[in-house]
This record gives sequence, structure tokens and C-alpha cells, in this order.
Amino acid sequence: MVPLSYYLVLSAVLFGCGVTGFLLKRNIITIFMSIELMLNAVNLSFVAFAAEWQELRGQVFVFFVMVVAAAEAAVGLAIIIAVYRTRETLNVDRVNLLKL
Amino acid sequence: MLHLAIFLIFAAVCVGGALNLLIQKHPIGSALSLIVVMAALAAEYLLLGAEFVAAIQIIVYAGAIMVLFVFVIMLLNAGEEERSDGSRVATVVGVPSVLALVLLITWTVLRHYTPASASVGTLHGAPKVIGMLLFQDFLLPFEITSILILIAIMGAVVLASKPHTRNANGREN
Amino acid sequence: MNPSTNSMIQHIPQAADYIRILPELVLAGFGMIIMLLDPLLDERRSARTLGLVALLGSLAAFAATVYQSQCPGLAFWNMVKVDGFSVFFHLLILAITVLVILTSYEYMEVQRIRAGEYYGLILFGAVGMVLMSSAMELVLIFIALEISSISTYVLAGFLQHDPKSAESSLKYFLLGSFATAFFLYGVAMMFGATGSTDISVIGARLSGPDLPVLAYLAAALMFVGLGFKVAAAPFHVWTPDVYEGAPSPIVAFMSTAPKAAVFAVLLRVVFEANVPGRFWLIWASAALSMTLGNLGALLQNNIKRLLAYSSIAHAGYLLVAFATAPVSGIPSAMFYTAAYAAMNVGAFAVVSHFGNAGERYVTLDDYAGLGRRSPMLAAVFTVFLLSLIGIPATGGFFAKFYVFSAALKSDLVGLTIIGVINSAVAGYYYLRIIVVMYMKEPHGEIPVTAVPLGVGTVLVVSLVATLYLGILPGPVLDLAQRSVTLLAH
Amino acid sequence: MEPLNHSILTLVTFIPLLGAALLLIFPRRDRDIRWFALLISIAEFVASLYLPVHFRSGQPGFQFEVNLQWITNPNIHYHLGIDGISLWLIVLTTFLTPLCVLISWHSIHERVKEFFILLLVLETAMIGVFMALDLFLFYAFWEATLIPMALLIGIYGHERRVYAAIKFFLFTMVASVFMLAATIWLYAKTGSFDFVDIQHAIQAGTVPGFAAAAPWLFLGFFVAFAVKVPLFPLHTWLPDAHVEAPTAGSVLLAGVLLKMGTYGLMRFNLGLFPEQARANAPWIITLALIGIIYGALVAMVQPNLKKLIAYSSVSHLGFVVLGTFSFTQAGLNGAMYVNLAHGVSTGALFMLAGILHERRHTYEISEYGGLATPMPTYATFFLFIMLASAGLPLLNGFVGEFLVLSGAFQARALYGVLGATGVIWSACYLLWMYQRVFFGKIKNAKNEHVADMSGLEKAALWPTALAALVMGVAPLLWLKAIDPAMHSLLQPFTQMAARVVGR
Amino acid sequence: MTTNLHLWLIPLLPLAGAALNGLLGRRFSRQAVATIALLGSGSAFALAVRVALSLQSLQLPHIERVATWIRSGDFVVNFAFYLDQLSLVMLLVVTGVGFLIHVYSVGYMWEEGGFYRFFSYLNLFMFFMLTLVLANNYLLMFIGWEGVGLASYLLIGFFFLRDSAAAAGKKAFITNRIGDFGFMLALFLMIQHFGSLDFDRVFAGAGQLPVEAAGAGLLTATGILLMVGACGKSAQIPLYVWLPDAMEGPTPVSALIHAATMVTAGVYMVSRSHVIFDKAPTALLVVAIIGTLTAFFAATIGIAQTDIKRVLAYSTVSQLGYMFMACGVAAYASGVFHLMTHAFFKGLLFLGSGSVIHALSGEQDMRNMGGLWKKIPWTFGTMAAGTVAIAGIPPFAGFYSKDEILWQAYSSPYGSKIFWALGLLTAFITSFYMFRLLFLTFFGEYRGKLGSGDHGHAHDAGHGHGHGGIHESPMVMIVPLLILAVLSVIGGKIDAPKFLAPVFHTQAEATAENHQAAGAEERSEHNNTEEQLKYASVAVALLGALLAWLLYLRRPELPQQIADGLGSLYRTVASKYYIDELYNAVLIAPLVGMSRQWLWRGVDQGGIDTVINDSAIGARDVGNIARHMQSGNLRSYAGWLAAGAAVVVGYMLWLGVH
Repeated sequence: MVPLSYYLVLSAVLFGCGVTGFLLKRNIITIFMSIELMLNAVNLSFVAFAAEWQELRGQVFVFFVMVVAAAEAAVGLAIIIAVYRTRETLNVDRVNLLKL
Repeated sequence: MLHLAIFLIFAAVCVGGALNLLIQKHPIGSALSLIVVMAALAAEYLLLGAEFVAAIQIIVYAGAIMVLFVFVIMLLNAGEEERSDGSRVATVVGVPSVLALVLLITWTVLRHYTPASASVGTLHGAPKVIGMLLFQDFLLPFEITSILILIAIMGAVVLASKPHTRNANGREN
Repeated sequence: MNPSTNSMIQHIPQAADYIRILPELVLAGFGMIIMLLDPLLDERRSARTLGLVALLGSLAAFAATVYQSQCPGLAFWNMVKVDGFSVFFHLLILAITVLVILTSYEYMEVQRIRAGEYYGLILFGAVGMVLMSSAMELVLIFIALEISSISTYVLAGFLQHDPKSAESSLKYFLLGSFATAFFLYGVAMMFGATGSTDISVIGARLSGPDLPVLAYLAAALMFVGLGFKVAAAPFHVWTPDVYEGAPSPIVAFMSTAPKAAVFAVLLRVVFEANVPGRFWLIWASAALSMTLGNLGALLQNNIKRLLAYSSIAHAGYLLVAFATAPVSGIPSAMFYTAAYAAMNVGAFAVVSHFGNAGERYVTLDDYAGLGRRSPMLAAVFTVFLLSLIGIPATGGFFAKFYVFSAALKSDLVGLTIIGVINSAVAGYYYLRIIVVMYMKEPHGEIPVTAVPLGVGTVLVVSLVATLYLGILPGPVLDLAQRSVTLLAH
Repeated sequence: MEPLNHSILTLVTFIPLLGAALLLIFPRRDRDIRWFALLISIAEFVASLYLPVHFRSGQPGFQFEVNLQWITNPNIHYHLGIDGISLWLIVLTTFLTPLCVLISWHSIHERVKEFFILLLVLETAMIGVFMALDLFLFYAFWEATLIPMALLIGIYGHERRVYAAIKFFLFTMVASVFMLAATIWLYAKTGSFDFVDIQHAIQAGTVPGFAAAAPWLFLGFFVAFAVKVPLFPLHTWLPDAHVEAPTAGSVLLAGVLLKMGTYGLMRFNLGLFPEQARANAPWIITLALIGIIYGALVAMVQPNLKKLIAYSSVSHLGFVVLGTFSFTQAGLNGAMYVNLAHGVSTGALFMLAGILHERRHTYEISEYGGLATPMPTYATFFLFIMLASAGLPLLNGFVGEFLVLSGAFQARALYGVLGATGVIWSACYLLWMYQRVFFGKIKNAKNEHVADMSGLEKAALWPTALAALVMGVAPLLWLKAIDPAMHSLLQPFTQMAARVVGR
Repeated sequence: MTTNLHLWLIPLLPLAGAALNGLLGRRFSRQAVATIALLGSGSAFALAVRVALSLQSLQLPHIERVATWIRSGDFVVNFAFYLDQLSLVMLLVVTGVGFLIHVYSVGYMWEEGGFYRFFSYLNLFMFFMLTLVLANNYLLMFIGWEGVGLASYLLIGFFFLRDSAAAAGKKAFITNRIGDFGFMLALFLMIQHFGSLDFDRVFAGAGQLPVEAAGAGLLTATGILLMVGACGKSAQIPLYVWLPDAMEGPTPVSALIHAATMVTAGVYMVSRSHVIFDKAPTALLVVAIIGTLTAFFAATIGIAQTDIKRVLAYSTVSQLGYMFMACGVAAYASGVFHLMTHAFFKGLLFLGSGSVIHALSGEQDMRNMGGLWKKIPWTFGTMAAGTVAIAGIPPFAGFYSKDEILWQAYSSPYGSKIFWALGLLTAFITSFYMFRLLFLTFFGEYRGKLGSGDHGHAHDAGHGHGHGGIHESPMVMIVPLLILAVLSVIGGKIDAPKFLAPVFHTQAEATAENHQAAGAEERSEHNNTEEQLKYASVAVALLGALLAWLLYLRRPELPQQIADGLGSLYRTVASKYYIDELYNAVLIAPLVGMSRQWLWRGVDQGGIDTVINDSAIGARDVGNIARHMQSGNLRSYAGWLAAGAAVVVGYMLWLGVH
């Protein structure tokens, strides 16, 4: 059997990778993907905890997270398109009209 | 032992995929590595007994959502990432913070669940059981998600559509 | 999940269940009506009709809430709870919605915005927000939060001609999702620590003396997510950019309604779920928010940006209440959200009206001489600004007053002093606007159109509300206090 | 009991506000607006005279009280009442306002309506400050004075008006939040805003944690009032505000607003925290003494007429603080009397300065010289008021100063000695200024045909001159009410002193 | 106290005159103005005479209480009037001389602008002076005290077009204020210790205290502080500097205020407070030293002055010094006696000099006079009488009073031979410079340019219009001169000391009498000495006159030679010992400079405002940094968020573990 902590550590590492991606990637789409990675990491924790507590709510929660992720993806990609349309770039460093 | 070995293999794939996502210069590369991560995660879910979750992970996540990503990448003809340096804060402040964060969470988790003390078994999350739960206890959230999706569709329509220009008379061009 | 004997009845929602989500239903229903009407109407005239429908919808929801308040209790298997607390926030959010719709009523014409989606998103977003205040289950909270967030993400990007609007939307979206991930991680940890996502169960499990470290981790991560949503330092960085780029009525909306909703969640989580370790965390966050918000605002020339910084500061004042004893803290926080909503919606209504087509006139210089050109508008704006400063006889004063007196009752002298000094510093930048309006000569011809009916109504209502809360704050506070007895057992 | 006794305070407080509201819907006919404002302010003055007429001097406690529950939570009462401390300050306010209307008759020609609305709103707020017995109500009125005043300075002032308005607003605002914090603390611990209740609670020792908090509470109130007074070194807003303010603004600023500070010191710092007041008196008195001397010396070298008067206010108000913190009957009576006298004479000085500015559009003393020739009446008025300000016996300034100094002397001889040097300084700066402005031959050709005072201006200044004289000759009219009030204010101090002696 | 004298009317009548003239005088004719003013002062004089006549029926001191002025706690000040021999003497002098000078002024000022203003001020002065004299308490006295200062300020600056006049007025007022400062402190001491300022209560209180030995005590301090006040008002060292400048005022003013009445207020006040001084020998000593020094010092300056009024001014200072010398040796009655005679002859001299100036159309420099006795014989005659009187040559008034003082200085238990010697020396100098004045003005050849036509008017601006040549003054001016001349001649026969004795008949006097009664031998010895001293003083007076005659009539070239021979010493004296310059350099300039550079520019603008502005700028700078967190870059924002999250998580975990 695999200890619960292993799953959680894996989850933490994946979450960290996601955050790092958000911080370091320049392409808006990749940044958005990093968010998806973070959500996936969270989902792993949910499933692992669900197994630990023998509580299906955890898995149900994952279901909802996925729905939300899908909705976010739709909106997010639309926003990215809108930004691309006005700014002609996907580099996040160049999207800085608003500052100070 | 077998469980552990499978876990470790897929965990390695996960982490490798995640790192590859970071390393890849082209968004397509990142997208593909994300799909790898998702698939590997589905395996981990199965390992934990969450069949239904594993299934929709592949179908919805890796299948639908990621296809959308790839589609947009193609649509916008996104090229290789520029190596612009717009933010020192992200590297100087952000990355160490992330490291600290991960270490802190890991430390907490390991402190809370020593590897020896708690090994999880499985929780059989069959579609039927999940379905029962969704349509009884979670009926309201389930129904509310419809609004969420509606909003998402509306938003996508509004934002992705061509700007809606009218001249001064209010007549559409 | 108490196994029940008469399970059939248990598994079919009763009439009371529907009453307890009646406002949400009404809102969603009207949202759908708008969606249906939109393609049927002539595009040129649709805005007004749809606006009216949206107005009716939010008013109906308001009425529904009043009706709903007659039958408090849990619904949908402990998913939602109607109590004084939720009713208070329902009424508040719906009132804001009404005002925002009114503000937008003429704005739509000027800015050439697609009305159907606009009103629909506002109504649907409001569903999420009101639901947050009554949700008792983290799953539902999460979904409601996402509904409100996603609708505001989209609304922020509604000015399609304006690259700033798109950028605002993008920043809001990406950072918002980023924060959501943290929140979600926190929820996962909370689930791990307590084995439940039901707030009352969590509360019960966390009431013991020996708390798992995991609960602390969970609280921290959840606070990151929620702190972001209310623009509390150090998670406030997005606010100025997003507020500057978004359409003014929407800024009015998202600086008040979702914030109120998230504060409601925070209140539930902090006080009902007995989340541990809040004191110094909130203390520091409150102090930092006030200070950073006010200092940042000192140098702003863009009114929207200035008000964004001010909203950070106000989140700070509000957070002070969370560090206090619940008995006085919760009502003061609730009062604060209400007062802040009144004055901020009013202020943004002025900004929105004055900004004119394409929101051209939003800098301080544009406001020069407004006191002469449009005395009533300037006078009303002055009242809102004075209220934001916290001058007596305005709602802003009592808001701060209750918060600080709650803080002093809990012997938070240090935080109170920081807050009090901050509110004095804040006087400067609000005053600058007043000074510019009354004491500077205008620079060029800036058209001042007559205040139309919609904005006029909003101004009158928020003015009356601001003054009412400043002169007779008792009833609202009593309302808030009565709900506390339910919340903080 | 007179029939009006219960409603008179409300009436006096809100007549100007009512007037302002009526002005709001008035058509923009400047002449009518002026007359209406004058009418209202005179009616207000007449109404306020009811108070001294029916005031019972010997009676302890507050009179004409109204106490209605306003807000239940927090426990705020609409509690008004006056005693000998506030009585005359109210009348001073209502006395000066009609004069302000008169003096602004021609000098304000743009946005006339707004001007008089602001003036009347300001009057209500000022009166409210002196009447409020509920700490919250007090704070509300206190802050309410800020806005109209800042607007008066900022809209109708001179070149650097915006800077001055902001400086004025921020100084006062920043300082008053400390008072607010202290007020909230008191409320949090006593559950009441009522001055009388809190005073009783403090005296009875039933306020939890009071001993530890008292120094800070005292300071909180003190800072707010000290800025307003203004006490050295917090005075720098005053010259700027005065120089830039329109005449009416300066008159009310010097005449009444500064008095709010000294009133607050008496009412709250002494009334609520006698022990702290006693403990802190030495350094406060030191600051007051520095203010007296410093203000006078700096006034002496001012090249600007209004700044000179402003710094002279710093000096005069130093006397008030000195008297207040001498904790002697004479000192307190004198402090109150200096308050009143300074209100009349400095108000009049500002009016006079304004008259000059109206003609020549400058306050620079070097621009003038020899004005006594073209403007004999003006010179005479100026002389008279100046002498009143310099504390010439039989004019209003003397009585107060003398009492303050004798009180200070009783408290500690050194205080009296240093304070009394102020008598010399005030003669120095006033006489020098008078010499430079009025005496000698006309050096600046522009001054040759400056018009003397008009009937309207005389009408504004005659009352102040008469008041200055009557106050100097018959101070009893005022002291009759002030003396008992100060006596009861001093009660805790005499008890403390007795305890010290007893030990 | 059955008789009601209505003492309050005495000061009030002039006040009414002042008010009437001041408010409405501009519309009155000169005749009307003059009538009102004369009525005001004349009726006061008449009332004073009535009071004097009804003296027999009065029980002195007679106190009339009119109203309460101030009541603060137990401290009460009344408008109340106090009449005893001392105030009666003062009352008669003030109203009498005052009325005469009013009459004189009508002629003198007839041509001047601001006629109504002048008489209004003059009447106002009378009001304050009479208040001072009649006051029943120190505070009421202080009203008069400050009020006469005000009137003096107004009258000195009467010709306000002249900068020097305006400056002189200001200087007078401010210097007086310095004195008043001391006076006020004395009042505070009295309030503190006696709880009242009423004469009877203060004196009763002071009377019960023991005589203070050398060194400080309450009464000593009070006495010295009162003396500071007196120094200001009566132009004693070190506050005398204003009086010579005060000659900028019209000459009748100099006569009335700066010679006859106001400046003697200090003497009156010290005499009035004799109870206090009697118990404080140290204070008495201070008074005596100041008086003696001033008498001598001012006299020396008087030698070298060329302005006729300035000579008289320094003479006044010097004579006032005599009076203080008398007070300082507890011979108050002698002081008051001299005060009275001085009022006669110095008033006369000033009026005479005014007449001279009038005749010369404004000329004041004695070097431009000479040989006038033929042209203005009345003036000459009366002035000669005054000169003889002040020089102390019997049987003129000055002799009696001055001799009395010198004798007292010599013999009083508080006296000293040094005082006497200096006094005698001063008498010599006085005689010298007064005769110098007389000779320079009236004898020898006329050295001026006037006579041919109109002459510029250096002083008394506007004065002299319409006059052609040197001319005698009109009768309205001559008559007062004559009356005063008569008084100067016979004034010494009034035995004021005896009349005043009941007032000062106190412990000090009693001890002095005990001394005298100690032995008849000693008494006769006293009488002997008194005789000898009398001769001495007559001798020095004659010597002074002789010397003046020698230098200014006999050998008119000598003074210049002597002056050249003395060189810098002469220049120092002629420049009044550079005292004005010294005050200016040591006190005024540094004070103004310090106030401007250090206090205003330094502390106010540089210190306080800078601190405040800097903190405001500091806040903005911090705000700027806070603002720069908003770089606009999304990844930076995420960085801050991550950092915040790490901190929050770290803190919470730390909390969870503990």
C-alpha cells in the first residue's frame, strides 16, 4: 500500500510546479495551463483524502473542480483571444498597459 | 509493493511531465506534457480506487479541455516563447516563495502523516455511487453548475466574438 | 448525512427548500428571460428593455429575499442555510445589483455594449454572490465563488474596443484563477483535516482543543484565496489594474457585491467553521491593507485607480473586524460592507456618468471645476468622498466607528491606532478630489451631460443610504446584530 | 421654567442650517441672498440672546438640556446643554456671523449663494460643538466645521488657497482622529457617549482599565484640541490658513474655530481627566509659554498683515492654554475671557485687514504706510481694536489677560512672569505694525486715494468696537456666568491639591 | 462718610469731553471743540476744588464705591475711588495744571490740523490720569497707568506724518509696557498674598508683616517690581529713554504729560505704596539709588543738549530722580511736595518754551535763538521765574521742595551722605543748564534766520503757517504762563509735607520721630545742620547760574572750546551716552533679527513646517514604493501573491505547531 503522505507530497510538488509555471512562463496560454496543473494537483489531494477518510465527497468535489476548470477554460481562452485581438501578443510581459 | 512501484512510476511521469511543461518553449509542447501529467494522474486515481474520477479525468480534462487549449494555440498561431524579462519579482521573490511553500506543505504533510502510520487503502468511487450522491446530497451544486456553464458560454461568446461596433446612429456596420 | 429512516421524503426537495433558494431562482429565471429576449429584440432598442427586465429581476429577487426571510432554516440537505446573516447579505448584494443595473442603464448606450450578455452576466453573477452568503458547504461555496468570479472576469472585459478592458479582464482572470487554486488547495486540506466539506461539521470537528496542523495549513491557503478576492494585502496587487481597465459600473459592482459575498464567506469560515489562528494573520493583513492602500492612493491621478486603492484600504478596515470578538465584530463587519457598498456604488456612479463615452474623463484633472459646472453632481460626489474619508453623519463614519469600537472592546489598541491614523492619511487623497472639483479651474471643455434618470436614481438612493447609515445607523446595525446571535452560537 | 427652555438649544443650533437649506432653493439673485443671509444670522443672534438672558448663573450643571435618544446602537444621544463655559462662546459665534455676512457683502461677488450657505452651515456646526454633551455628537459637529471652513478657504481664498485649505483640513483631521480613538475607547468601556455619564463613571472609578489608558486618552483629546488652538509647535497651519482665507473665513477661524480647541481642553481634558491634566500641566504650560513669546516674536517680524494677526493669535491663545492649565479660578476665568475677547478683537482685526485687502489686494505691510491720512476713520477703528488686542485696560483684552496671568502666577510665579512678558511683546508687534501701516507720509502713490470705510463696513465694525469696550468695562456681565462654571470645573483639582497637602 | 462727593464724576467729565470730541469733533467748529474740552477739564478742576473745600467735613481716607468691575472667585475689583490728602494734592495739581494747559493749547494748537483729535486725546489723558490718582485699588490705578501711557502714545504721535513722531510714540508705549510688566507682577504678588488689590486690604496686610531685613522678601519683591513700573512711567534709569523722544509731541503735551502729571505717576504710586516700602528697606534703597543716579545722569546729558525741549526733557528726568530720591529715603511727602512744585515750574518752562517755539514758528534749536527777551517779554519773564524756581534759588518754589529732599536724603534713617552729595551736585548742574537755556534763548544776539519772512518748520509740522516774524503769543497762552509763574514763585510756601503728614504718618515716620525725640541736643544739632545744608544748596544754585552766565553771556566762545577740549567725553554726553544706540544694538536688533531668522525662518518655516512637509513627502515616497508594487506585470503580481502565500502559510504553520 502507498502511504497517504506520498500522494500528498506528489500533489504539493505538482502544485509547486504549477505555481512556478505561472511565475516563469511568458506565454499566456502556458500560464493558463499552469493553473490547470495546479488544479490537477489539488484534485489528487482530494482523491487521496477521500480514500483516507473513506468519504466520497472528496471525489464528488473533484468532479465539480473539473466542471469549473472546463468553464474557466472556455472563458479564459476567450479572454486570451480578446487580448490577442487588441494587443497582437501572447507574451504576458507585454500586457502591461495598466500599471502603477 | 506493487502498488508503491506503480505509484512511483506514475508519480515520476507526473513530475517529469510537469517539469517538461516548464521547460518547453513552445506552448504545444507544454500542452502535450500537461496531457501526460493528466493521464498519469488518472492512473494514480485508479490506484486510489476512484474509477469515475479517473475516467472523467481522461475524458473531460485530457480530452476536452486540453483539446480546447491546443485548438486555441493553433488558432492564435502561438509561436515559441519570447525570453522577455518583464518581471524580476517573479524570479527573485516568487520562485523562492514557491520553494518555501512546497517545502512547508511537504513538511506539514509528512509531520501529519508519517509514512508508517497511515497507508491509504482505496475508496471505490464507482459511477453509480457518485451519481447517487450527486443527485441527492449535491443536487443543488450540481444544478447550479448549469449556471456556471451558462456564464462560461456567454462569456466566451461575448469575448471571443468580433467587437460589436456601431456607428453613431446605432446602426450596425 | 444523517441516515434517515424516511429516506424518500429526505431525497425529494420540499417546497421550503425552494423557498430557501427563491432569490437565486428568481435571478436565474430573469437571466434566462433576458437571454431569450435578446435575440428577439431589435438590437438598437434591446438595451433599455433588457435593462428593465434585469431591473425587475433583481427587484423581484429582493422581494423574494424579504419573503424568504420568513422561513429561515437549512435546505437541500444542509447545502444552504437561510438565516439573518444570509438575508442581510442577500439584501445587500441585491440592492447593489439593482443600483448597478440602474447605473448601467444609460451607460450601455454611451459605451455601445452588448446588453443581453451584460445584464445576463450581472444577474447570473448575482446568483453566485447571494448563494455564497447562504452556502453551508464548501463545494457550493466554491461553485458560487466561481460563478461570481467568472461573471466578473467577463464583465471586466466588456469594453471590447478598449485594450485596457481586455487586459483588465485577463489579469483578473489569470490571477483570480491562480488564487482560486490556492483556495481550492486549502479546501482540500480542510477536507483532509476534518473529513468533511460541510461548514457546520467542520466547525464541530475544529472546536476541540487539539487541532491538527493540517487545519492551520488549510486555513492559510483558504485565506490566500479569499484574501485575494477581497483585495486584502498582500494579495491586493491586482486591484488597481483591474479596476482601472474595467467599465465603471462593473467596478462599482465588483468592488462591492462579490466583496460583500466573500466577506460573508470569510465570516462563515472564520466564525462558524472555527478556523484557527486567525488573529495575528488578520491583524497583519488588515494593517498592511490599510497602509498600502492609502499610501498607494496618495499619488494617483486616475480616479478609478484611486478608488481601487481606496477599496484596498477599506478592505483593511473591514478586516479589523475579523480580528475582534465575534459578538461585536461580525455586526460591525456587516455594517461596514453595507456602508461601503452605498458610498462606493454612488462614487462609481458619478465616475461612470462623468467618464462619458469610452470612459475618457477619469483623471483628476478632468474633474477640475466640476463644482462650478455641475454643482449637484459635485456635491453628491463630495458626500460620497466624505463618507469614504469617514466624516460623521455619513455611513462611512459609523462603519469605521463600529469596527474600531469593536476592536477597542477586544483591546486591539494598536490596530485601532493604525487604522485611525490611516483614515486620517486617507483624508488627503479624497480631499484632493474635492479640492480639484471646487477649487481648481477647468482645463478645457469637458462635456457635462445632464444626469439621466438611471444614474440620478442611483445617486439619490446611494446618497440617501449613505446619509441614512450616517445619521440613523441603528436599524441596520440591529439587523446585523440579530443575525450574529444565529451565527456565533 | 420658561416655555422655550427645552427647544431653545435646538433652535439656536439649527436656525442657520435651516437658513442654508432655504438658500439652497433660493434663486441666484445675489442681493437678495445677502439680505437673506444677514436676516438669518441676525435672527440667530437674537435667538441666541435668549440663552444669556435666561441663564441661571449660580445653578450648577448644564442648563436648557435636551437629551433624546438618537441612535440606540451605538448609544448616541442628541444631548445638548450649556453651562457657563459654553454659553458665551455660543453668543460669540452668533455675534460674529452677521458681521461676517456684512464684511463679505461686496468682497464676495462670485458664487455668492454657495458662500453664504457654507457660512451658515459652518455656524450651525460651530454652535453644535459648543452645545453637544454627547461625545459623539461633539465629534460630529467638530468634523462638520472642517468641511465648510476648508471650502471657504479653498474656494474664496487668495492665491495659495488650495494649499492652505488642504493644510488646514489635514492638520485638524489628523489630530482629531486621535480624539475619535479616545472617544471610541471610552465608549467601548463605558457603553455611553454621554459626557455627564462618562464623567461620573470616571469619577466613580467604574471604567475598566481606565488607569492604564488615561494618559493616552488625555493625549488623544489633547492633540486634537492643541492643533486647533493652536499650541506651539502645531500652529503652522494657522498663518497659512489665515493668509489665504477670505475675510469672513479668517474672522470665524480666529474668532470661533480656535476657541473650539480651548473649549475642548476645558470641557474634556480638564473635565474628564483632571489627574492627567494635572500631571501633564508642566509641559503643556511650557508649550503655552513658548507659544505666547514665540508667537509674538514671530508676529513682530511678519511682512504680511494677516500673518501678523495670525501669529498674534498663537500668542493670545497661548494665554488661554496657560490660564486653563494653571488650575486656578482666576486662570480659568481669564482663559475663558481671553477666548471671548480674542474672538471679538481678532475677528475685528481680520475684518479690518480684509477691508484693506479689498481696496489694495495685498496684505504686505510694506505696500502701505501713511494710511491715516486718506483713511482717518479706518485708522481710528484699527487703533481702537488694536489697543483692545494689546490688552489695554478698560478694553476687552485686559481683563482676561490679567486674570490669566494672575492665575498663572499663583500656580507658579515663573509662569506668570514669563507670560506677562507677552504684554510687552504684544505692544511691540502691534504698535510697530500700526506705525508702518498708518503713520508717516504716504510712500506708495497707490495709497493716496484709498477710500475710507463705507457705511457697511462701519456697520460691521461698530459692534465689535462696542463689544470690546463693554467687555472691558463691565466684564461682570460675562464673568457672572463663567465664574461658577469654572469653580465647579476646578472642584477635582482643589480636591487633589487638598490631598497633596493632606499627605 | 455721609457726604457723597461723586468722585467718579471727576474723571468721567473729561472722558465725556473726550468721547464727544473724538466721535463727533470732526463736525464741530474749533470753538465748539475748545469749549467742550475746556468744560471737560475745567469742570473736573472745579469739582476738585469743591472736594478740597469740603475737606474739613470729611473723614479721610474717604472711599466711594461705584460698581464692581471684576469678580473672579474671591478676587474682587471694584470701581471705587479713594480720597486722602495725597490724592487730593495730586487731584488739584492734575486738574489745575491740566486745565491751564488746556487753555494754553487752545491758542497753541489753533492753527493745527486735527484740532478736535488733539483735545479729545488731551481730555482722554485727563480721564486716565484722574483715574490713576483717585483709584481705590491697584488695578484701577493700573487702568489709569496704562491709559495715560496710551494718551501719551497718541499725543506724542499726534503729528503722525513725521516718522520720528510715530516712532517716538511707539517707543514711549513699549518702554512703558516694560515698566507695566513689573507693575503687573507686583500686582500678582499682592493678589497672591493679600487676595485683593484694594489699598486698604493690601496695606492692612502689609502692615501686619514684619519689616523685612536685607535681602529678598515678599514686600521687597513687590516694592522693587512696583519701582520697575515707576521707572517706566516716570522715566527712570534704565527706562528713561522714551521721555526725551517724547518731545516729538506738541509742546503742551510735553508740559502736561511729560512734565507736570503723567511722569510723576510713578512718584505718586511709590508714595501711595509707602506701606509696602516702609517694610522693605532694600526696596527703598533701590528706589533711592535709581532716583539719585537718574537725577545726576540725566542732568549731565542736559548740559550738552541744544534742543530747547530736550534740555527740559532731561531736566524732567533729572527732577523726577529727585522725587524718587526722596521716596527712597522714605520722605514721601517731600517727594510729593517736589512733584507739586515741579508741576508748576516745569509746566511753566515747557509752556514757555512752547511759546518761544511758537514765536519762532517751530524753531527748537537754541543755537538759532538768542536775544528774544525784548521780542517776547511775557514769555521771557515767566520763563525766567521758572528757571529760578527750578534752580532752587529762594524764595522760589523749587528751593523749598528741593532743599527738603536734600535735607531728607542727608538726615533720614534711610538716607546717606552720598545721596545728598550727588543731589547737591545735580542741583549745581541743574542750575547751570537751566540758566544756559535761559541765556542762550533770551540773551545775546539773535542767531536765527527768522524775522524776514516765512520759515520752514522743522518741528511741530504745519506749525507756523500764517505767522510772520517773531511775535509774542496770544493772551490765551500768556495767561496760563502767568498763573503758573505765580505758582512757581509762591508754590514753595504751601506746606505740603505737613498737609500730607497724616498719610505718611506711619511706622517709618514714627521711628524717625523717635530718633528726633531721642534728645533735644541732637535735635538742635539737626537744625544746625539743616541750616548749613540750606546754604550749601543755595550756593551751588547760584554757582551754577554764575557759571552759565560766564560761559554763555560773558565768554560765549568758551563752551565750544571746552567741548573741543573734552573731545569724546563731550560727544558721549551730547549723544546721551549712546544709550539709545546701545539698547538698539543689544536688545532690539538682536531680538528682531533672532525672531526673523531663527524663529520665523528657522523654527517655523525651517523646523516645524519642514518636518511636516517632509513627513508628507515621506508618506508619498512610501506610497510611491507601494505603488511600484503595481508594475503592471502579471508575473510580478503572481510573485507577490506567492510570497504572501508563503508568509501566511509559514506563519500559520508556526502557529499550528506551537
